[in-house]
Amino acid sequence: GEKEEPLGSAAPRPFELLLDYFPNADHAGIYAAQAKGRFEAVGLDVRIRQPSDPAAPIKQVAAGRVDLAISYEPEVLRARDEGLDVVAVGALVRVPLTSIISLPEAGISSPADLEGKTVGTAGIDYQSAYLQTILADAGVDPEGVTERNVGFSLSPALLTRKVDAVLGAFWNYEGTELRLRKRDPRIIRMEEAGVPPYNELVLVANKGSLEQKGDEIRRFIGALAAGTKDLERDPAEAIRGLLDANRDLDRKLQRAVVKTTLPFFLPPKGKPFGWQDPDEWEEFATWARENGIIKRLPTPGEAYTNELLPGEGL
Amino acid sequence: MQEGEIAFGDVRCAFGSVVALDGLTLEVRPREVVGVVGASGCGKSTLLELVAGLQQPDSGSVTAAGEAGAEGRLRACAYMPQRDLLLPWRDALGNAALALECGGLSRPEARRRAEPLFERFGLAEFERARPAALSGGMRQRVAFLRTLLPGRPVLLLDEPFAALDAITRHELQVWLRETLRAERRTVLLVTHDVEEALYLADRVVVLSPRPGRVVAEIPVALDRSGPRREVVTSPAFGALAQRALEALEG
Amino acid sequence: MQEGEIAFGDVRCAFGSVVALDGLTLEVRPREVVGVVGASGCGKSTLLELVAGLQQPDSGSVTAAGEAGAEGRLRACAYMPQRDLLLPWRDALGNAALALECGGLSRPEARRRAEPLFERFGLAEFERARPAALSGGMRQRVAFLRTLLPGRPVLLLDEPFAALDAITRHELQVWLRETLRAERRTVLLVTHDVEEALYLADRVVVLSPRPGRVVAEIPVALDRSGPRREVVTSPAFGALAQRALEALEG
Amino acid sequence: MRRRLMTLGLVALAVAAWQGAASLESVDDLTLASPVEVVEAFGDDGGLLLDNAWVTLVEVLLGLALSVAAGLVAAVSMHLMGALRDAAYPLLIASQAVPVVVLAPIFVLAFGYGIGPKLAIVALICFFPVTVNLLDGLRSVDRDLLRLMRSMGASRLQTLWKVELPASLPFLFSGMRIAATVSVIGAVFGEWAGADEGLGRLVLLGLNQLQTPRVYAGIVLLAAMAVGLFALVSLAERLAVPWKGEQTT
Amino acid sequence: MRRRLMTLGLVALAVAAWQGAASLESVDDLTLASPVEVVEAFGDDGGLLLDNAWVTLVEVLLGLALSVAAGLVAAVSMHLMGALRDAAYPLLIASQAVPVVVLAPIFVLAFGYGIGPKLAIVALICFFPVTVNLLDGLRSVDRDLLRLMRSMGASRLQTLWKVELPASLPFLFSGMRIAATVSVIGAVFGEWAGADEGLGRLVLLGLNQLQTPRVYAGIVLLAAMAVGLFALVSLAERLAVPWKGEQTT
Ligand SMILES: Nc1ncnc2c1ncn2[C@@H]1O[C@H](COP(=O)(O)OP(=O)(O)OP(=O)(O)O)[C@@H](O)[C@H]1O
Ligand SMILES: Nc1ncnc2c1ncn2[C@@H]1O[C@H](COP(=O)(O)OP(=O)(O)OP(=O)(O)O)[C@@H](O)[C@H]1O
Ligand SMILES: [Mg+2]
Ligand SMILES: [Mg+2]
Repeated sequence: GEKEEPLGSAAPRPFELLLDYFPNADHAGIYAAQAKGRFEAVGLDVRIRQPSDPAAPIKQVAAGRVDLAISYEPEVLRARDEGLDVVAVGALVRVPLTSIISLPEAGISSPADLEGKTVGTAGIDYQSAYLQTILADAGVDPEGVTERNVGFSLSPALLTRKVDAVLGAFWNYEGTELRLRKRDPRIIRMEEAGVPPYNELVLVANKGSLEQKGDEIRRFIGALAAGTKDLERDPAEAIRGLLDANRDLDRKLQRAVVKTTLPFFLPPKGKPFGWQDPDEWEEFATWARENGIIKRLPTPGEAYTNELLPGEGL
Repeated sequence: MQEGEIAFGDVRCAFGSVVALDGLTLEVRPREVVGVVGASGCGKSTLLELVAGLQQPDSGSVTAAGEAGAEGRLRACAYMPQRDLLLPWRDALGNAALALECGGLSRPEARRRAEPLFERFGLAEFERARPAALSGGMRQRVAFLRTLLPGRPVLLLDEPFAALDAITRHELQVWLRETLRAERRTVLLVTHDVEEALYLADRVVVLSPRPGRVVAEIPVALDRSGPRREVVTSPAFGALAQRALEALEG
Repeated sequence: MQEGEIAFGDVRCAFGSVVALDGLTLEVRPREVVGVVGASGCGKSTLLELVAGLQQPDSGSVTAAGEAGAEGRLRACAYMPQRDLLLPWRDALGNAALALECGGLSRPEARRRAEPLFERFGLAEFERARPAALSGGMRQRVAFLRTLLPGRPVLLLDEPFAALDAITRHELQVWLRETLRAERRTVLLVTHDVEEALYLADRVVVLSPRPGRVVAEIPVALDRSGPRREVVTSPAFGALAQRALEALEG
Repeated sequence: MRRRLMTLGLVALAVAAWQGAASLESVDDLTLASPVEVVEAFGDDGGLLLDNAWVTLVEVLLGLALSVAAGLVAAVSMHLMGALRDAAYPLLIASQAVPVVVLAPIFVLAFGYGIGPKLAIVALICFFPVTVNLLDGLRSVDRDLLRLMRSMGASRLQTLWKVELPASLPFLFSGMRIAATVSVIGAVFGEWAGADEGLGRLVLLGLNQLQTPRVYAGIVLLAAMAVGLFALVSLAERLAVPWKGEQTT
Repeated sequence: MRRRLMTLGLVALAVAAWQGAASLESVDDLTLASPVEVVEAFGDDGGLLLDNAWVTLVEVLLGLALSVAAGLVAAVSMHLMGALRDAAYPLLIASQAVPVVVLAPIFVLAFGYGIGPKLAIVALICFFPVTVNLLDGLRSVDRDLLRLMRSMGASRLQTLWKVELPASLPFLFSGMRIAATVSVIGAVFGEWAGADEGLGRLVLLGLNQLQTPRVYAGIVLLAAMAVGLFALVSLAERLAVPWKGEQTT
């Protein structure tokens, strides 16, 4: 139950949260909870930090320098594979957001249309693997498709028409963005194209420190669940938490993103907030193993746990 | 004909509060050699820079070779400044050839023309030496060569032999005398050596202490055809020197 | 006592293939004023730099104030180089005070000590002028002041008055004579002006053309107490000048 | 006067070229904003831009001060100690080859969050031109001046203070001009390594939100800052080196 | 000799300090790799590192050549045309305030993928120090020398060629030293804007794939490149400016 258990008058404990990226709609629930004082209510003084680069969060949490970090399921698997003792303690967004985005003139409505096209990627190995899986699934000859590393600038690469499609942009973010800009983007989502489903954004903790930090994390997730509930109940109001804390965000855009992403913040029917589907984890890990992203298949439940979710593992 | 003529018309030239020249009036006839002597700081170098077109008078007029504009004066005059101003990255020969190059000659051609005079000026073997490797007097001789070579109609020499020992200086004085007799040019020779002025000039102009004005003009009507030693020791020469020094002491 | 003594023992000093001095032997007694004359490029400046400790001989020995090491010579001598080498960012007074500051005086104190002499050297009103605003002769006088002020036992002067007009030069010669008579110092005076050497020095050393060696030593045993004009026009003086010039012409 | 006019003409030309490029068919206006759009962006969120500009300006000024101080110390001490120069110079050069993203975590580790890491990054990028130029200046002093100082019995420090430093001021100011210019981009990097405000972050967010006009508006402000700092250094030089342009010894 | 020893000692000290910092409790080995780990990394994938280093070296050398040329042209033409300087200088300064990520797409648009954009980025970062230093050098020539040239009837170009350029070589080389040093990081940025090989890419990959030792190995190579280029420029200067250190006019 996300019913806040009052903690008496004890001063809130400092709690460092390292985001996966600069603040955006994906973090609306966190900021909603923060704005409503839900973290204080459970005795946490949450400090929201931004990473110097997308790879930083998992390192920082592994180094025990932050209490909780937001990262990506593939990164968690890699980290464990590299021997970092980290664990995913909950899903922030429980489906893949990574997608293939193209503009109409490229005429790409299904993976099959990628034949003979140029696809821009950020040069991240597992995303290249996604592409290969998708091509294989659609029976497209990989030789016929050119993958081009366009670094960080996925949307620009698309807009300069230097590539026909990009893989790595989020359908909920860049997708919405391009839609609002009247670029009528065509979107192919990973799980629809043969990539095993996974949780795009997960809350990552240092496994070794779960002993003493477990309770705080549990309380954090509880408060976050409540914040996400607020978001569901009254998005327009709850999203202010994010927008007021970050004046430089594009309000229209962020609202639209929250709207499209909300269902995936929330757990599946009957599951607690932050639920991670064990089967999906195993399946994805297997896929990662087969595609050489990781060298060793983690034992079931090694890389993730639902134990700290509201009402779980008590 | 006007070529080579220099004229100052009631010239005043000041630097801020410092008045270098004031009420200076002076005529130099074509092909005349005029020596200028005066106390240190009285405006001799300034006077040359005015003729050379490197300074503009605050009032009054300056003309050289009939040109009143700075640009025209620049074209007419060859100016040897008091500082040798050699280029540290060029060897002696290259420095001597500089003015010729500016006149349009190719570098090798200019060097070829400059070379013969090095022997004559006691600079043999130092053609390839950079200024840093030259003695003070050597540098001055290179600067002197640089000024003479282009053969401009008007020569402005600012203490050309100041850094030379007596012997070398006398040799160069004789050489300059001969050269000027062969191909006459209009010369303004600033010097602090009265003997030098009297030996080389047709007329010696004495300037007052700053602000500089002409306080005496001493025509040198002497027979200077003989050997230098005799000329400068002749009583007539001594008398003129006497006059000049008195004018200087004012 | 040894203080202020200078001694060259069969000194050779070469720059690459150029031999500036060779087989130079010279003794300067304490408090003696020695004039050095010689052809341009014969090694006079090099000679002074050797004494000053700024050059090392390739062979032979150089001592100053009994010091044979370069550092010791550096401490003993005050050296006035041929180029004035004034600091463009300091005004005239600041440049004159530089050596005093290096000697340990505070900047204001050093300036205070330098100031009185500016009047005497005809530099009044130019205390605050930067070198760029000074005439050639003015710059040389500032450099001369800079050298004198610290009162080192040995003075090395490289053509100190070369850029000065006759009158100013004569005044400074007289001034220097008086000063040296009042407080004797050991002086090596390089000059290209034989008259200057004979008027100021107790002994005039004539160097041969490069490589420089001593070819003549002319003791100046004259009564020079009278006014300069009379001294230099006296027959005895003329005779000595004659000897010097002949030695120079070799 | 004529020159002023020409200047204005050329500037107008440049802006026109920009506008032209932006309006090209082949150039998506999300890739390159036109001057007009930028002006509009200033109208729309000028307040936001200025608030963030202020934050960045503070980082730049402090970082620059830090870097000039560091550059002076580095150059002078390397000049005085040959062995130190041989050993430290390669390290200083190497420091310029380390990408900020690699250093950022270390700086955060050392200085925590807040302005500390940003200043460190600005300083790291800016001190180098100052050091190189000053060191080269110190080494290019007329050797005869140094010998004169020796003959006057000047101590090493006296020579440094009275001759070498004044003589190398023109070099120093060239280095400071470069430092002032790159300090701005330094602050941007600093903010990308994690910041809650500042023009750098605004630009980055703008990029990610396809707010191209706002991005270019931010860049215009950054550029203005760079130009202003550059002008400031030039002014400082005119005051500190009045003898420049006069004849030299 | 003694100096050599001191130098070695100081370098050893630096490496030891690095090792020490890396072994600190508070510093995890994902944030900072130790020299030992770096050496191991070289052992493990030296081949990979060198192949990528070669790619980057080519980008650096070409970009540097480009930037020096550009810097020369910019400085000389601004020196010759006052109006151009007034108008163009602010733009050049502004160009240094534009983050690479903003320019990258435009460069890609202009030069497509491949080495083009990378060279452009290196050149953009490197030309500025060259321009500033050379321009300052050209402006700091002894005024009396210029007046002498005028009196000898030298044309503007003759003065430039015979006096101003030779006299400002020391400034130019200071600028080139800085350019050579930052060119390396320029290439890294260039590769981050999209590349399939090169040390920059390798470092970035290493960061993402938590291969910290490889990251630092790559940086060591980048640093070595910077030091090498710097030394090369200094050598070039000794050859081009033999009169430096001699007394000046
Ligand atoms: N550029 C300048 N700026 C300011 N004052 C100057 C400048 N040039 C010369 N002066 C001043 O003008 C006066 C005359 O200088 P000038 O060099 O003409 O004297 P001079 O007769 O050549 O002296 P000298 O015989 O010592 O060379 C001096 O008082 C000097 O201070
Ligand atoms: N630094 C140097 N490098 C190379 N050669 C030098 C150097 N200094 C002097 N020389 C050479 O040594 C010789 C003597 O030079 P020095 O300056 O002592 O002559 P000097 O007697 O002072 O001549 P001047 O009367 O013209 O000043 C000259 O031939 C000169 O070329
Ligand atoms: Mg003069
Ligand atoms: Mg000499």
